[in-house]
Amino acid sequence: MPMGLSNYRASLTRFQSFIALLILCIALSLLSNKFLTIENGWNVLRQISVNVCISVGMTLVVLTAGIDLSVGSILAFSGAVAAGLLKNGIPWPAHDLFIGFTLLGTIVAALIVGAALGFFNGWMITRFKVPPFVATLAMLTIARGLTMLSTKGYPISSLGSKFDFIGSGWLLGIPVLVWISAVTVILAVVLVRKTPLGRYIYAIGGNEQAARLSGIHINRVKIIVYTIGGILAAVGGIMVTSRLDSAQPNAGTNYELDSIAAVVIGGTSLSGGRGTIMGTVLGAIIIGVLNNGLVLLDVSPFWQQVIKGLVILLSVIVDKMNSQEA
Amino acid sequence: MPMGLSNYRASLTRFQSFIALLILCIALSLLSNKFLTIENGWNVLRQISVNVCISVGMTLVVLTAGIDLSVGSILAFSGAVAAGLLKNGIPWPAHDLFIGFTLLGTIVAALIVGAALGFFNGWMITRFKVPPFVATLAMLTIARGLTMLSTKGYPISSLGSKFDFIGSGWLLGIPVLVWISAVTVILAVVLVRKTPLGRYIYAIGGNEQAARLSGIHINRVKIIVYTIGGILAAVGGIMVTSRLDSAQPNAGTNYELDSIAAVVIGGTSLSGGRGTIMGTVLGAIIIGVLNNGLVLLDVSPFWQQVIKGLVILLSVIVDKMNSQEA
Amino acid sequence: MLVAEKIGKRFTGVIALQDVSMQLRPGRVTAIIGENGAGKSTLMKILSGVYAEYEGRILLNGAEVRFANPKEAQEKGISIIHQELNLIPDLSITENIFLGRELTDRWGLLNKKAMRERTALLLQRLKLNVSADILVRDLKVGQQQVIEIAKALLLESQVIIMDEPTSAISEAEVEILFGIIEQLRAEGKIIAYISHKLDELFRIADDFVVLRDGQVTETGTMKGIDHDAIVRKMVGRDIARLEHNRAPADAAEDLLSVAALSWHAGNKQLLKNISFSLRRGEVLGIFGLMGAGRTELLECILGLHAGEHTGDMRLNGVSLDVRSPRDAIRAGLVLVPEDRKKDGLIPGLDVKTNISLSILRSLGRNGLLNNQAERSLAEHYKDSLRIKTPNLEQQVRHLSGGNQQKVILARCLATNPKVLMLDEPTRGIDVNAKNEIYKLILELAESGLGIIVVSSELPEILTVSDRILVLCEGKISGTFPRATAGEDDILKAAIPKTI
Amino acid sequence: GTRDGNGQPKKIAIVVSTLNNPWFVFLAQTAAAKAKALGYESKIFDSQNNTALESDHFENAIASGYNAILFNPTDAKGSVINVKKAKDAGIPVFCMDREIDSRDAATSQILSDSYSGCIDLGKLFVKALNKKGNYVELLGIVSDDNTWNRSKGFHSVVDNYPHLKMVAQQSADFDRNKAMEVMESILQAHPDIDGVFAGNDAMAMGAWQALTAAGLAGKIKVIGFDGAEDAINSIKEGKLTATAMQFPKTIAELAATDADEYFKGKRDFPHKLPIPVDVVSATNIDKYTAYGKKN
Ligand SMILES: Nc1ncnc2c1ncn2[C@@H]1O[C@H](COP(=O)(O)OP(=O)(O)OP(=O)(O)O)[C@@H](O)[C@H]1O
Ligand SMILES: Nc1ncnc2c1ncn2[C@@H]1O[C@H](COP(=O)(O)OP(=O)(O)OP(=O)(O)O)[C@@H](O)[C@H]1O
Ligand SMILES: [Mg+2]
Ligand SMILES: [Mg+2]
Repeated sequence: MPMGLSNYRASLTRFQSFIALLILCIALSLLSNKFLTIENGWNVLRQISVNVCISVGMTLVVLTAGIDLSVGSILAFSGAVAAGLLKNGIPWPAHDLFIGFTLLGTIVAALIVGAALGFFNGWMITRFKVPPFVATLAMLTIARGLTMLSTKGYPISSLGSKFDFIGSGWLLGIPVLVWISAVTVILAVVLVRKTPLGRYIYAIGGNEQAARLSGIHINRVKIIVYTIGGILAAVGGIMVTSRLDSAQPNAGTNYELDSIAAVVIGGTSLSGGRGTIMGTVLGAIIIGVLNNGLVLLDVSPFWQQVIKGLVILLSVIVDKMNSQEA
Repeated sequence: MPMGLSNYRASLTRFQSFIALLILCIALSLLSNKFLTIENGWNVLRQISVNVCISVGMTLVVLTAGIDLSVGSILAFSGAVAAGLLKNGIPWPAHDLFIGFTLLGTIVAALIVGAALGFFNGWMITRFKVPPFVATLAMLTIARGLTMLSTKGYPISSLGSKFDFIGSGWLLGIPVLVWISAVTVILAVVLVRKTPLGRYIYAIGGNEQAARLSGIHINRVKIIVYTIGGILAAVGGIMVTSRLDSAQPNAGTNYELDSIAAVVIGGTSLSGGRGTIMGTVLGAIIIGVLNNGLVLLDVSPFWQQVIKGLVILLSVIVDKMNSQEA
Repeated sequence: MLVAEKIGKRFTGVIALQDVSMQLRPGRVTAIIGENGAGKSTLMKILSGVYAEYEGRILLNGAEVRFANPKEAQEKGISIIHQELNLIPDLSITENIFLGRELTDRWGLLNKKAMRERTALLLQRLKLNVSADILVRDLKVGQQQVIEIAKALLLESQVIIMDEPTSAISEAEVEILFGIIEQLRAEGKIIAYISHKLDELFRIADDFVVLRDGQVTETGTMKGIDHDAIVRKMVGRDIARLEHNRAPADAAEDLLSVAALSWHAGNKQLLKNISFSLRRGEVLGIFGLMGAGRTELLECILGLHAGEHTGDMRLNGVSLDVRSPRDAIRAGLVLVPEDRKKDGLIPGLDVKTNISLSILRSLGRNGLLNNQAERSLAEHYKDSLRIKTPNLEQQVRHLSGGNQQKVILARCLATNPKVLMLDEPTRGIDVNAKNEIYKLILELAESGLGIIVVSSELPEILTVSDRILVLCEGKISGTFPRATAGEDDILKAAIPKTI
Repeated sequence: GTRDGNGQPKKIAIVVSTLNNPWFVFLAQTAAAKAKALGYESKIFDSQNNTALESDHFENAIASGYNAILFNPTDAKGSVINVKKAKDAGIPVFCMDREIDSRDAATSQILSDSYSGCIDLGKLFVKALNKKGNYVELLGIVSDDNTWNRSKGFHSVVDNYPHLKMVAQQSADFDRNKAMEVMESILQAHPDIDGVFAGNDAMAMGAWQALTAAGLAGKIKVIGFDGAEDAINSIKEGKLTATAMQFPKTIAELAATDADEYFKGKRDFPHKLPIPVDVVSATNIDKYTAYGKKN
């Protein structure tokens, strides 16, 4: 009996935001007959795919009671690195040669860059006890600066049709972007629910002292988590760059807020230890549907902001009411 | 003896960031002979005055373990309200009349607007249990939308020389902007250290449940704190508007990050219950000196971002080392 | 054999341990005895790798060991049940018990089934009748304490340190734990046992080590030692056992009366039709087993669940409309909560503020704080309750458990209450301080307060109460005046009939 | 001359509204290069579209002894006070690209006339659509002057044709990614459009990509503004229909030259010098390269 109760509550918590999303979708499909079409569905899914990837990483970070403000900048920098390598390779001035990069090589390089910056975040946070907010705020600035330096402030465009496939291609009837975010989500769910590391992430966020006393290597787990965050930001960077066929130096600006919003709307607590990946995905969908719906309804850009804010408030309030009743 | 020791430690904690600031200042004055001039000193103080006001409010919010992302938008909206009233009053269509506003009336109206939006934040957070991050993120969007709606996207300029005085005037040899922020800081220090409300703020951040059982009216304190945050954002709005002699619809964008950075660099813990107003002021000064110094030195804007990030990291690390030794 | 040699440990402003040498022998239970703040927990934390920096050395089976972290100690076979609960609230029982030592399959994925089964077994052994999947957050403190014990048992270590394992559990669980300790002793394990419930020591300890102010004052075997001797060793002087023969309070008017209080939470009936009254100057003891609903009763009276329960409450005959603890405190009702870490303390604030918090407003003038008044208030309670702290600016989280409890009591008394409710008031408090608290309770009652004491310790209830109320499954199952109260009758009333 | 009292080269501050957009990066860097070529030291300040930060930059530049400011304002009205401050401190300010709302504060203003440029674009748009059809407008950052200047210039022409109907007007913040997303959504509601007018080239490119993905590329006329590299290439490949070429190189170099002449004693600069904006389309694309004319 108590077990049944607990499972029931857990599943309710996970699908809390679902009710808010449902109401939102019903309202939108009543207001616009363009909303509930398959094509528009793909649109929304494609549009949220980048945010989903970043927010999955953010969820892990937030579960450890941390935060990562640098995702947008890391996204921009790794996108720029990918585009730069793909287009120009690495010049080798001594011999007037240059090292060309294959598509795969480019992608791996971008991921390594993301991982390195994420690792640096984690290292600052654990080795020097810099609060996550400050460490990643510093990285937000640093990585943006690096992006500007490496691109000199200009976009890098026309990256070739092979690279294009990531952003615009379809595979088995599903956009590649959606595949990428789906795989990311599945891997993250497995990580969180099926591995010791996942447990440690919750434990650290729930009670760091207790986790330490249980013999968990806190610093190692945190570094891994921030590194994953960096890698997923780089994945986002590759996605955005490929989708636009261009690395924009200002890509990803303010993505940290969207991403944290998805995490929090999805029911993850900013003080750590509580939350789910699927909740975050729902949070990202809510934000995506809202953006899409407001444009479909042709709401004026001024009003859009007001309405968006109110709907986010409402969706969270609806959640809370549901969970109180349960 | 032990009491002396503890006081010594407390004062060290308070002035931790001081050492980082000192090092920064020494370095800058060695690098540029323009840095340590009286004029430049006033420049820095004037430039940080808005951030100081906002960050004081943010400190109170963060001490209760909350966060306020809406400060920048509230700043913009109250600035727009002040400018609009000063310039146009309230039209009274029925009789083709309009209600003119005095300077004082305008300021009061702007402060009331800030207070109302801040109150709304607090109300959402306490009454509907919306997490502070979400509630104020929603307000960030809403208040920005309201600003756009009320200004239609255009700045409101030429507000008259009396209003100008706030942003450009001097009083007893000190810029008015600096007076305002100094008075704000003093009031906040008194609030935090000398009133029951101040203690309640720390208690709530330290352990909300214990504070509740001790008979503290949690919700009321939180609402007051967010309202103060809104009022101080409005003060910032009046300052910015007067300084530019123009209410910009996009004023205050990203100010929340600068402000939280000042709070956290100043040693306040984002999980609440620990921190000081003076720490925040030092944090704001560090950021201000850094911005000023990088401009004085001939650092290119792209490198500036990288260096700024690194210096922020270093300043926090210096702090940590000091506090560990103590 | 585990040997400590000249162990020293200092914290800023405090010397916690100095030249401590002692040995723990296999197959024997060693009681570590000392007043609150004597350094018992600190010593145990050093032995189990929590503090990596200390003076002196530790020898395990003759070889020196030095642990950098708890994991290393665990790997050498030393496990510890900490005095404070160290559980992750949002993980399940299984997840907590296996935290840091998960069973995995060959893919590195969690083997949930195996872990759940072993947890179920452990729970069965500890006779804790809950699902292994339930979140720790949803357990009561006592149940959580049992989980801590399970965690330590899982490891099958050669050294098991128990720092006040029984402070939050009731008789029945204590019996189970003692059964297990007997078993471990028979297996030749080294066991260190800390408790302020001295009776327990006589039952299970073989040896003892006495700590006073961070130093070992005496070691020996328990044989031939009696209660008074132990107390003398701990405190350094004799302490008279509290005997009182207070006349039951005069049958004047009721101070607090509760009528037909019922509370459903979800589909669960937590309190059923509770009616009782408390007279001025009376100490009402409430006894019951874990989960009987005593804490909930006190919380309802304090207004923590306003609007969720039905029933009528009157103070001095006037109907009470308490919507929050704040209202309750204003009306003159205060509660010393059972879980001081979670509900009582503001750990990061200093002793002074923790004491004055509830009455800050009345201490001040013109809306400003009066530091002098605040300090003398704190000073007053520091002296009268003998709170051991280097100074009033010390953060309460650095105080020993017993002293933390006194700080909360001080905060409650400072409000000048009419009705004082104490939920497990002497949990984790040493015998000396316990006596003081009992005395204090009686004095306060003498001065006209109405006092409700909830306790799982029958001797405690019998010592202080004028009248005893027994709660069982949310209902009042018996009322006994002090004169006629017999231990057997009370226990009988407390045990549910429905199993 | 080019040297100050101490024989050091004179210093020129280049304050630009944002470096988050390649057009302004180009403007700033060209100005810096020209100043250097003329023998001055120069430094770029990024106002990040924040007038208050711009104000800080002016104060800092004045305090650290810059001799002139080449200025790309964040806002016509909000920036006035900054320029006045510099003037009061005896430092000449030369406005680039955007004007400030004051007759005499700036020493010279070399302006790119977005409004007229968009009138020309509007005319081309009307012609391209044959005076009838549905179109979408993508606005830039809605709090930016330029957004509205461009929008108004465009509408001053297009609104005269009753059969040209604007079915959606949305903001995409001058951002390529956002433009793509917004366009994707708009296409759901209005699959039957004939043209898109975007407030800058980045948004035009984003819109183009959304149209491509929806299989509508080529059927729909897309117009941008700026003359950025991607847009020029795109027009060359027959994708984008047109853009408006501003001449950041000309503007920046003229401003730097003005400063140089000021130091040499010249004082009578024209109050406003509008640099015309050229409409670039397939017919004249050969004459243009990114941010300027081919030479
Ligand atoms: N982290 C710390 N920082 C500062 N002082 C500490 C810290 N931990 C313990 N102390 C101090 O060290 C002394 C010993 O504390 P310890 O917790 O070992 O006592 P104890 O014997 O376990 O008491 P109790 O019976 O109340 O649990 C006390 O004076 C306590 O205040
Ligand atoms: N919020 C809740 N929701 C559901 N059940 C609850 C809740 N709170 C408590 N319970 C259950 O109600 C019962 C009464 O618990 P309560 O804490 O009052 O017991 P108690 O007599 O105070 O025991 P203890 O000795 O542990 O303090 C327990 O079975 C407990 O698990
Ligand atoms: Mg202890
Ligand atoms: Mg209880």
